This record gives sequence, structure tokens and C-alpha cells, in this order.
Amino acid sequence: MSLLLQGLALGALTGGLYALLASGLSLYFGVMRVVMVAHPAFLFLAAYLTYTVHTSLGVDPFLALPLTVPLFFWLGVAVQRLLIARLAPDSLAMMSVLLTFGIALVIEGLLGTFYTGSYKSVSMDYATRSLTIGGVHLPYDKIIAFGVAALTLAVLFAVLVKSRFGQALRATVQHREAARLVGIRTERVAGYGFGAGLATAAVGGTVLALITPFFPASHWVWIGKLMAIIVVGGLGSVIGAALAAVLLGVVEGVVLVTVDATWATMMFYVFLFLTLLARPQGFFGGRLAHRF
Amino acid sequence: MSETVLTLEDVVAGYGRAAPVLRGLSVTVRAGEVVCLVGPNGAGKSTALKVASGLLTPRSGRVLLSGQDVTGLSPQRLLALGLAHVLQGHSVFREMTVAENVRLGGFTVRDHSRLNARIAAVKELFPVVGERWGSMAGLLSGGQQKQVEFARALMLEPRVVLLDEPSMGLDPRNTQVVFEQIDLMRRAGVAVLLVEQNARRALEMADVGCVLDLGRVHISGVARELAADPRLGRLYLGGAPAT
Amino acid sequence: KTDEPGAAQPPGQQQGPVKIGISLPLTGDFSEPGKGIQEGYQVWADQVNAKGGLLGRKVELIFRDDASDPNRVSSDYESLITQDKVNLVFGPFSSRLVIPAAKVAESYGMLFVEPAGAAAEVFEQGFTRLFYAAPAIAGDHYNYLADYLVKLPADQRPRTAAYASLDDPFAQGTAYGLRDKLAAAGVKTVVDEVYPPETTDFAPIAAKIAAAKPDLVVGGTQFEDSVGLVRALQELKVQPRLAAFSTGPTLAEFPAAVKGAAEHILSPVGWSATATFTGNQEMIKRYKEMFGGDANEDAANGYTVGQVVEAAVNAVKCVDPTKECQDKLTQHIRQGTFDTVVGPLSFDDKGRPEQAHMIQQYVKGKIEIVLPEQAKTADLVYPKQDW
Amino acid sequence: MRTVSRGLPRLLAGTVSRGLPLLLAAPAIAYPWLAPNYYLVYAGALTVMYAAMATSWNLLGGFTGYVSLGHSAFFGLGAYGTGLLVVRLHVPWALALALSALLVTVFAVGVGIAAVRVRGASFVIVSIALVSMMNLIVQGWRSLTGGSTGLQVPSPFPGLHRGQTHMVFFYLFLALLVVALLSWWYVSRSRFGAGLRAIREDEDKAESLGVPTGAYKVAAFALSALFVALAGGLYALWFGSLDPIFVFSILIASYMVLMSLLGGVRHLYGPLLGALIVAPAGEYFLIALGETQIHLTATGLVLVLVVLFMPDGILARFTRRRAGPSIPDETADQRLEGVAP
Amino acid sequence: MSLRTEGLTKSFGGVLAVNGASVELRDGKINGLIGPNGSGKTTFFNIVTGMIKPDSGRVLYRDRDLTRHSPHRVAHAGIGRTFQLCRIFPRLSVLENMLVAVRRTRLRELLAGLRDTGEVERARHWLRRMGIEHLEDAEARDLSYGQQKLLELAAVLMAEPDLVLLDEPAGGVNPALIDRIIHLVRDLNAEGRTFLVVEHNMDMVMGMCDHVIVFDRGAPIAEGPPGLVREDPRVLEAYLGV
Ligand SMILES: Nc1ncnc2c1ncn2[C@@H]1O[C@H](COP(=O)(O)OP(=O)(O)OP(=O)(O)O)[C@@H](O)[C@H]1O
Ligand SMILES: Nc1ncnc2c1ncn2[C@@H]1O[C@H](COP(=O)(O)OP(=O)(O)OP(=O)(O)O)[C@@H](O)[C@H]1O
Ligand SMILES: [Mg+2]
Ligand SMILES: [Mg+2]
Repeated sequence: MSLLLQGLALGALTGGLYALLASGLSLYFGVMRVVMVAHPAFLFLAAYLTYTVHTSLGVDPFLALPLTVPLFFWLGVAVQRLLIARLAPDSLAMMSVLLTFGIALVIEGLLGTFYTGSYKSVSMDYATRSLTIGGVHLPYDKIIAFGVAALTLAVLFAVLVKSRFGQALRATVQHREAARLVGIRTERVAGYGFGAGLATAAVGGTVLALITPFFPASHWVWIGKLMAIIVVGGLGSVIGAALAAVLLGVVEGVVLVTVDATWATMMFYVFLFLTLLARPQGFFGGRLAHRF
Repeated sequence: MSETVLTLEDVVAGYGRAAPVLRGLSVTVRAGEVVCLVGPNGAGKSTALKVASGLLTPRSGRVLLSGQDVTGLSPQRLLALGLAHVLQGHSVFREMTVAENVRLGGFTVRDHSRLNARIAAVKELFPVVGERWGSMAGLLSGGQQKQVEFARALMLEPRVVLLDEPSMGLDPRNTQVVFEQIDLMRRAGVAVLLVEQNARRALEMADVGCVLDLGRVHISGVARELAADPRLGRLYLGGAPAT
Repeated sequence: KTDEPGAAQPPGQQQGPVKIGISLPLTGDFSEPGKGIQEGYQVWADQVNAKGGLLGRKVELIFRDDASDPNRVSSDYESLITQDKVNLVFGPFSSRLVIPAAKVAESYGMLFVEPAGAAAEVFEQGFTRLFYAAPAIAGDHYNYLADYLVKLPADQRPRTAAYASLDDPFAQGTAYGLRDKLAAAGVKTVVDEVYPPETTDFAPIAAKIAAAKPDLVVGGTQFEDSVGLVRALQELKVQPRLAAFSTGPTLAEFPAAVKGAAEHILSPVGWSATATFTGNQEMIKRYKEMFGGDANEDAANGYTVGQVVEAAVNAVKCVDPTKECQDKLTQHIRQGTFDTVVGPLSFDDKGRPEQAHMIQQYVKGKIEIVLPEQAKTADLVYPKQDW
Repeated sequence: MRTVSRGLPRLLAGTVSRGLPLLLAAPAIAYPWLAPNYYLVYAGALTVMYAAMATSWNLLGGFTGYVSLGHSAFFGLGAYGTGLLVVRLHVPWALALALSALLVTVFAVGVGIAAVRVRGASFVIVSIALVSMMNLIVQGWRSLTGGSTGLQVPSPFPGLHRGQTHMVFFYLFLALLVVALLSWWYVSRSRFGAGLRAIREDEDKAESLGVPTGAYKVAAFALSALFVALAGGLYALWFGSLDPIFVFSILIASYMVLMSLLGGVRHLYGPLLGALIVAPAGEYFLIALGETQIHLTATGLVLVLVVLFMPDGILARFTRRRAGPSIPDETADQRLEGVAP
Repeated sequence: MSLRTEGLTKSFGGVLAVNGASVELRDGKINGLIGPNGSGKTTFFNIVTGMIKPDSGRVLYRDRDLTRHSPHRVAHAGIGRTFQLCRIFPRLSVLENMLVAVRRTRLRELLAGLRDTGEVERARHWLRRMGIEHLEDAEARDLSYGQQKLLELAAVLMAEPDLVLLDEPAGGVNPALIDRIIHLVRDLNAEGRTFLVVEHNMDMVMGMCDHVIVFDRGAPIAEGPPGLVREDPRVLEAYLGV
């Protein structure tokens, strides 16, 4: 019983992290129709940068954020302006998969070249202790990850839904010419939108560096899981992705402690296919049915 | 004669590397005047409006706004100079609510009280905008979307308005509303460049008519006279009006 | 075809340098150990050449990168043997890559001595020319530790053990070797968890172990997961009396990655920097000169392959890719005993080495050999301190 | 009056395309005998295998526009199916190959029914998930598949030495390639093919014209899976060692996509051309840049460049349609003839 | 009796798009369907053609129940439709656009080479009737909007439908072309095809239709010959306004 509780607690905390990692993906898709396969690769790029900052300056990994977040933001702007913007709009979703797949390979190759293929890790003292409540251990690193995730998501949500920028971004994606005609600088806005997505990757990468060792090819593992999350949540719905992330995190945690790791990972795909059969547009997305 | 507000001068424009769509087009619109462009599908009417509003940079020729050369300026800049453009076809932001759509029409306006006054006004003109205020715009019927678009364009009070087939898909009552609005704008001294396939109706209310074909103005003149020209009528305006 | 089996070797083949073809995972998942083995091979070649070469001919190593991919590894050996017409081939890294590579070598009748295919399955494929040049196969890595624990007085002996291993023939093989021996001696297996390579979160596995409160925790691990497991066990406050992990703790990055928790962790190791086996200290010295750092087990394994083959070539006095010569070399290795940096090696009829791995432990932050008796540099600390 | 005759993929139209198969076939058949050594035969067989797989992929991707990054799942299943039938049930290899391809096709029908419910990006994601899932299952089901240890399949031609085996498999893969090409050609000229292309352009519209889009998509999905599974089965017999991580790899599928895109998905020979470029180039990158992971970067860059600058492939360059949209019925002057200015 | 619906109802969230619509078409005639924006005309089309499932009600065609059939089965039953915004297959050639339509689904017919059957001849026949036969090799997206409209209609006719539903055929089309479309529809009707046309262009409706049905708020409020409907006070109030 306590094992189950433990699994549940760990799953929920991990789910929070998944929510952060998937939020960027959801953002690109929801507001830009771009499937960003390279998101996990950027996560690990951020993790490596965090590692470099941590080892060369000896500071807390979170202190890398003031450096990595703006860097990634501008990197995102560049990727959008120089690459994504060149894709033909009618095949954007598809071609963006292939394009970003290529980017992921480029990043992996560069990481391998500069950091070698070996594992790197960032360990802090607080990352090995835990809070114990009623026999359930809550590791501090996961609590921190959860907190950071929640905070980032809140900021993201506020920016997207409440701000003028968010409005402009969504308008840009939905009808670029019309957006320009109401006075939105669409190129800039689209670039910033992509930048915001990559900025979440910077935060996610730092958190990831703190809780798991990594090597250049690590990102492959995450692609499947994160993609499953955003499909279950409903492609493009940031909130849907967050809820699906927590749900799948909990399911994974419980299955891990009751069955085994293979089945736990399998759950992501089982849920994915169940979602397809029951509600192809995902559980929270697809408010807009096809119009004829 | 009142001052010329918008002038296209020998404009040559096209898409990508393809042959030009507009081949030396010249049009002039004065304040308080409705100029109506008619012509077959693909003649370049929409393209002409896109050049005027800055969506498309011409390959040669000039665009003048109140005498000032604005060729190649971005739509944002032109908007600030008082030029609005309602696109052809459906250009609502489909996955945003009607409210968000209409408010975005006033994206450049920071003055909230002015915005709210405009919102109240457009809601009155198009009741459906008010009724479906919170619905996703993409879910409205074709004609309802068209009304939202028009309402969005009315959020700013522009000096020059480019309208690309504003009555397409609208029922007779709403068509009437749109034409009344155009008339109101004209009275308020706005310069209107109108593209209409409902050509007889449009020419009846316009001041100047231009027949555009293959990227050039072939015939232009007083709108009512054009509409009455029988040969022209057969070619461009369809069979005689049924009354 | 020029490479038809039995086709006459061009005369140039009999002179010139001795070409040795090697495919290694220089990139991809196994690139780190791959690099180590490459360096070991290079140190060996350098020393042989300094001594005048093999049978008076210079040794030239031809490396190919297989990107840790079994498809590539086959095509590499294929091209090395048929296109580059190498005199000898040396093995790649990892059990997963050794089997496809050995298949190619076998079908072209080449001797195949390899540094890293320790999984039991490697030796069950009916290869006749394969030899694993290290002290023991995966299942035997923990033999000394098993003996030690079984011989403890009954009241001190661990009663329960938890096993968590990576789904990989080598890593899993090591843990299961220990499990089988301890289970036979009455140590109860309370957790036996296998996780796929893509696992990144070890907390739930640790939770399972925590719930079982075992005396002994054994990880059939590589690096990433050994670190993940140690951290997760720490977080969930599991305090076993003994903890052992394969591979991970033998790497230099390990203590830093787990912070203070490395203390008293055990690990099987096939080679020791302090041992005085034939050529060991020379190898370490030359390694430092060539690559700057300290030699590790992977480099030693590569070097060992070179030593074994070198001895065979010198004994039978031929180094051609022809069937007769390769047969003679194979024959010799099957029967002989070879002095190497990991100790004397001999092989059974399937190519398995017949010795055992040593056991290392972090004692006061330093790696010490604690088992077997005759090689130890410190005493085994048991039970371990809390992490 | 046919003033506008343009590059519609009318494949048998020109004499060039009629002669092309023969032109290609001769050197292909002679290749193993011309190759100076067996390594090159091996590399050739590998290239032909990729060409066959890319062409099969294109049966789905090229016609319907559904980009699958998950075809390595069928490759892997075909390989494991054949291997397991041979190893565990001692089925003769040819029968095992056919049986396993059949099973995979049935499986693909099932998966297809779920997968083609979503379009565009979601489909890509689902296909990626399919590979990961199959990898997990095959790796986890140790008692059947041997799990991470892999599966060793005995050679079907124990009497032949390795080089000869390569030659045999070169021709087997070549036969598969020919069958795949013929299928593509056959489908492309049929009403079924027209329906599939219509799905790529506008699915709802196609449905309203009476095309049973669901059934069409599943059929294309299964057909394409069938050939990839056959390639997988042959691969298992040829290569002899199967490892779940590497047969169920997104990279294999992405090679199929890259090859097809590079050559041109709308053309019969597009994927073949792509394979002839990418496979040797891959070898070259590994040999030239193999010491570091920079070769991954090179592959990635190629993909990026293809997507950015040649989204329609190389062949599209040569059959470029004449630029200039909109065809007027008649010129303005014709229309205005007799009309007062 | 060609098409009959009984109490069709469909609501989206809170919006009742179609509200108990019972409609009967005149067989062999040109039926008009008019109504204010948002009165449910397109939704009605979508339900009849199977693209949207109704909440309740039935669709009967030649006494066969087609309710909830998928769109392709509705097409096979002999109902063709065009869309409010012209939809063609942009990157297929004009001829290929024509060959997509299927009426029969036997496997042999699906797999036979298109060029070996009489299909191409039939396609050319329809293109000729639309007056766009000279464009058969052009990519459809290169056609002008009006030509695309004609192509869409021609493609629908390839399936030999007995009932053709047209959603705003005159929307965005230049007046000269509207005349041509009216003539075409009349000719096709004379050959025995039934039409149901949604249109806001009153000239077109009045000049072409034999029978007009007026929708308001998702249900018919009046029907009859165009001349009569035009005078109906309910129609004046709901639709024609002023
Ligand atoms: N974005 C575009 N890219 C390429 N070609 C275009 C684009 N938009 C329009 N065209 C082409 O330019 C020509 C003129 O188009 P335009 O939309 O200006 O015609 P129009 O007179 O507005 O016709 P309609 O009455 O059908 O709206 C057409 O041949 C059209 O195919
Ligand atoms: N998918 C949908 N989700 C929500 N509401 C919808 C949906 N489709 C249609 N509606 C609503 O149903 C009503 C009827 O729409 P419909 O498109 O059938 O109107 P219409 O009669 O075709 O109008 P128009 O003449 O403007 O084309 C409208 O109020 C519309 O907003
Ligand atoms: Mg236009
Ligand atoms: Mg409608």
C-alpha cells in the first residue's frame, strides 16, 4: 500500500516535469503548427550548457538559467526566421517534422563532437535528499523540478492567453495576412513564439541535468514519450498536454512499482493508441472540428 | 474635386518568379469616393488591393497615399497612416473567439474607451457578432464569418478602405448592411476601393467603375454609365438584371 | 573475385606492414568504452613496433567506426577483410556487436580475439575462432564476491538481496551470475527488476527496493543507470548492508556523479592499475605518454587482445590471412596460456576465458582491490557505511 | 488544341521512361559480377535493400502524403517474424519469409485502422510511437525473442560462402525492388492510385466524391508494410543477427523518408534515385568523418537542406511544371473585340 | 421521391444549427435552398452527405435510409455535392481531378489502368461540356477561380449522380460565368438530374429554380415556386429584409 502511495507520489512529481518538457512542444504545435522533433535535442543541449557552466564556474546549475534562457530564446527566433519560415505553409506540419529531425541530428552530432559520447551529470547535494511525509519519500530534486515546471507553465500560460503578445501570436498562425492587416508584425511575433518554446527547453534542460545523467543520444528516449503526451492531451493544447503529462506520469509511476519498467514505458503508447481510437483529436484539443 | 488619397501608378506585380499578374495598373481614389473594380476571376483585382495595402511589394510602379510615396511600406505602417483592407475569402482567426477577433481589429489602439465604443457600434451593425461574442470564429457559418471580418475592419476608423468582395456569401439583408456601411463611409469622406462580383449592384452605388482584365484597366468611367453599357454588360456583368 | 576464399594472396601481402583491421564504436552509445579500447590497441601497436614489429614487419592498425550499430560492424569487417585484405582482425566492443562481427570473421576463416564480448550468448553461437581476452565472462564477474558472501558466518551473511539490471546481455549477465550463486546458497531474492535501456527515472525502482528492505543491493548496470540507481536509493533512504554495481563504478566519472555516495560500493573489475602482471606497468606508463590520462580497464582489455595475438603469431611464425595460418594461430591460442596485463589467460573450447574478475571497492574515496585475497590492496568493508 | 502539356506523372508516356527500366536493369543485373570484391557486392545489396524499402515506403508516403517515421516497425517485425519462424518452429526459410510478411500485413491493417484516423503531424507522432512500442515489446519478451541478447538466424544457404551469399541476396533484394516498383507503377495508373493521390490533396473532398478514404489508406498502409516486412525478412536471413534496438530504429525509417524525399515522392524512380545517393553517401560520411559524431551532423544537414530547398525532390527539378498560375479563357483583347473603349 | 429528410436536428454546443428540418425535394427539378446566414444550410448539406452525424432525424433517398452513412457511401448512392468554398485537388492535373470520383468499387475496376478504360473518354466529355477541355493537362491550382469552380462541378458529375447539391455555386464568381453555370445546370436538369442549390444571389435563384425552400433557424419556413416564395411575408421578414 505504501509502495503504491510512493509510486503515486513519484509519478505525480515526474508528471510535473513531463508537463514542463512537453509544454514547449505543445506551444510550437498549438500556435505554430510545427512539430518540433528537435525539442528533446535542445533540452539536452541546454543540459550540456548547464553542465559547462556548473563545472567551469562551480555555481548552482540554476544560475545557468539567466544565460541559457535568453540564449535559447534568440536561438529559437533564429531557427524560426531562418529555417521554419521558409517552409511552404501547405505542408508545414509534415515538413517541419523532417526539418527538425535534421536539426536534432545536427545537435546530437555537435554534442558528440564537443563533449564526446560519454555520460555527464550535474549533482548537487540537495539532489540526493528527500522529504518524508507519512512514510512517503519525496526527493527534493523532484520537488524542485515540479516547482520549476509549475512556475514556468504559469508564466507561459499567462503570456500566451492573457498578453497582447499571445493574441498576436495566435492570430499570426491562424491567418498571417489578416494579422498583418490589423497591424501585427507577424515575422517578429512568430519568431518570438518559437523563442518562447525554446526558452522552456532551456529551463527543462537545466532541471533534467539536475536529475539524470545524459549523453548526446539521450534525446531519442524522450521523443516518443513527449510526443505521446501531447497527442493524448490534444495536439496544441498547452493545458491538455500538462494534464496528460501528470496523468501519464502517475500511471507510469504506479505501473513501475507494481509491474515493471517495460510496461511502464509501454503505458505511454497504450494510452496513445487508446486515445486515437476513442478521440483522435486528443482529450483536450480539437475544439475546432473540420468545417466543410 | 476632392483630394486624391490613394493612387496606384503603373504598377507591375506578381507572385514568386511567375509572370506578372498586374501589368501596368493605374487607379486613383479620392476622398469621399467609391471606386469599384470589376473584372473576370483572376484578372488581378485582389492583387491590386494587396499591392495597395503593402501585403505585396510591386516589381515596379508606385503607390501614393495622399501624395506621399508609400511603395514597399509594411502593412503595419500603412495601417498607421489610416489604410484598412478587408481580405477576400475567409480571413477570420478561426481558433479565436469572435470577441478576440473583433478586438484584434483594434490591435494598434491603446485607448480602451475608444475601443469599447467601437465594439458597441459594430455589435449593433451586425447582431450576430454580439450573439456569438464568445464562440470560436471558425465555427460560424460562412456568412457569419464574413460579418465578423467586416466588423473587425470597422474597429479602426480609417481614411482609406480596401474591400475585397465584401458581399460574398452574405444574405441579401447583410449585403444591404454592407453597402449601407460603404455609403456611410463615403459620406464621412473615406476613400473606398471596392472589388465586387455583384457588379451591377456595386456599380450602381459606386462613383467610378474600372474594368480590370489581365492586370490592366481596360475601361473606366462613371460607374452608372458603365453598368448601362450593353456590350460591356454582356462581357463582364452577366445577363441583364432580373427585377 | 580477388577475395574469393582460397584465392591466391597477392605477393605484396607477404611483405609490407602487418595490417590489422578493427571496427569500434567510436561514436554512438558505446563510444566511450570504444575509445578506451582503441587507445589500448594503439599502445600495444606502438610498443610492438618499437620492438621491431611482428615477425619483423611493422604493425599498422586500420580502424573503422561502426557507430555502435551491428549493421555497420558487419560491413566494416566485411570491407576490412575483403577490400583492405588485412592480415588479422581484432574484435569490437560490446556483446551486441561482437556476435555479428564474429560471424563475418568466422565465415572468412579469420581468427577473432575480442576484448569485450562477455555475455554468455557470445559463446553459444558455435564460433570456432573466437576468444574473449579478459579474465572472465559476464556470469563469472562476481564469483569472488559470491564466494566471500557464502563463506561468511550465517549470522553475518545477507539474508535478502535485490537485483536491478539493465536489459543488456552483458549487464544483466553479471547480476544474474551473482543472483544464481547466492540464491543457491539461500540468500532470498526479494526484488528482481529488469529495466529497458531508455529508462531515465530510477526512483520507482528504488521505491520497490525500499519496500523490500534488502541486505544486499546488486545492480547489473552500465554508467548512466548505476548513477541513477545510487541517487534514487539515496533519496528513498534505502540503506543496504552492501551494494554492488557492474561497470559504472569502475569509470572515473562515477564518484563525482554520485557525490559522496560512492564510498564502499563494490564492483567487479578485470584489471587493476596496481597489479604487476606481465607488461602492466609498461602499458600504463606508455599510455600516459601517449594519451595523457590514466589507463582504464577498457584500454587494458584492448591491450590484452594484442598481447594474446602477438604471442600466438610469434609462436607459429605466420601472420597471413590465409586459412592455414589463421588455423594455426587459432589452434595455438586454444591450447596455450598467455601472460597478459590482466594475468595469465587460457581458454576453453568455446573461447571462454577461465579466470575470474577481481572485486574493487571505494575505500576512503579511493579504489581498492578487496578480492581475491592474493591481489587485494585493502580489506573489504562490510557492512558498508550509510550513503 | 493542347497548348499546355506539362509534367504530370504520366509515367509510361514518354519513350524515355519506357526505355528506362531496361537501361537500369542491365547494369543492376551485371553489378555483382562486375564488382571487384565481395564488400562492394555487400554494399550493393544493402543499397538495393534500401531502395526497395524506400520505394515501398513511397507506396504510402508518396501517394497519400502520410509521412511515416515508423516503417522500421514493419521492417523489424518482418525480420523477427521470419527469424522466429525459422529458429523456433523450423519453418523452411522461404515459407517463413512469406508467412511473416503476411502476419505483418495483417498487423499493419490493425494498426492502420487506428493510425490513419489522424492526419498530418499526429500521424507522424503515432508512427514514431509504433517503433518505440515494438522495440519495447520485442526487447521485453525475452523468452520468445531473446530480448536484448538478440536473435541469431542461421543462413538459408549454408553451402555457400559468405561472398556468394551476398550475391544471392543482392538478386533477392533486386527482385523485391522490381516488385515494389511494379506495384507502385501499377497503383499509380489505377483508379485506386488516383484516389490515394486525392487523399493527399484533400481528404474530405475525396470522400465526398465517393472514395472510401479509410479503406484506401489502410490498404496503402498495409501494402507498403508488406514490402517493408519482406525486406526485413530477407535482411534477417541474410544478416543473421537481429538486435531489437537496431532493427526497430527510427533512423532506418528516416532513411526511407530521406531517400524518397530526396529523389522525389511523386516519381516512380524517386526513392530509388534517393537510395542510390543516400546509401553510398552514408558510407562515405562514416568513413570520412567517422572519428567523431560529425557524420550525424552531416546527415542532419543534408536532411535540412533537402527539406528547405528541394521539398519535391531531385526528379521534380527535371519535370518542373511551367511557372505561372491562372490560365485565362481568352485574352482581354479578344474579349474586348468590338467593345467600345 | 428523390431526397426526403425527417426531423433532422443538429446542435453544436449551445447552437441549434439544424432544428427538426423535414424537407422533400421535387424529383427531376432544380430546387433552391435559401435562408439567412447561419440558418443551417451548409450544415444541412453536411448531414445529408454524411459528413456530420445528426443528433436525430432521418435522411431518406429513394426510400433508402442514408442516415449516418459515411460520405463515400452517400456518394455511391448517387448524391454529389460541391463546397461553399471551391475545393479541388490542387496538385493533380485537371484530368486526374476528374478520375478520382468513384461510383463502383469492385476491386478489378479499382486496379485497372485508368487509361485503358472508357473513363478518360467520359472525363473529356464532361470537361468539354464545361468548356475547359483544353486544360486537361494543367495542374488544377493553375486554373483561375472560375475554371476551378467549373472543374469542381465536372468532377462531381463524373460519378453520374442523380442528385447534385451545390453550395453557393455563384459565390465569388464573375457575372459572365454565373450565366454559364446557370445554363449548364439547366441543361443537366433537362437530362434528368435533380438539383439542390444553396445560393444568396437572388437573380440566380429566381431565374433558375423551379422550387424554392426557405430556411430560417435550422428549419424550413416556406416553400414553393420562386415567384410565390418571394412574396411570402415570412420570407420577406426573415431573409430578404428591408
Ligand atoms: N499567393 C499567390 N501565389 C501565386 N499566385 C497567385 C497568388 N494569389 C493570386 N495568384 C494568381 O494571380 C492571379 C490574379 O489573382 P487575383 O486574386 O488578384 O485575381 P482576382 O481578380 O481577385 O480574381 P477573383 O475574382 O477570382 O478573386 C491569378 O491568376 C492567381 O492565380
Ligand atoms: N462545427 C460547428 N461547430 C459549432 N457551430 C457550428 C458548426 N458548424 C456550424 N455551426 C453553427 O451552425 C449554424 C449554421 O451554420 P451553417 O454553416 O449551416 O449556416 P449556413 O446556412 O450555411 O450559413 P451561410 O449562408 O452563412 O453559409 C451557425 O450558427 C454556425 O455558427
Ligand atoms: Mg480576388
Ligand atoms: Mg453555408
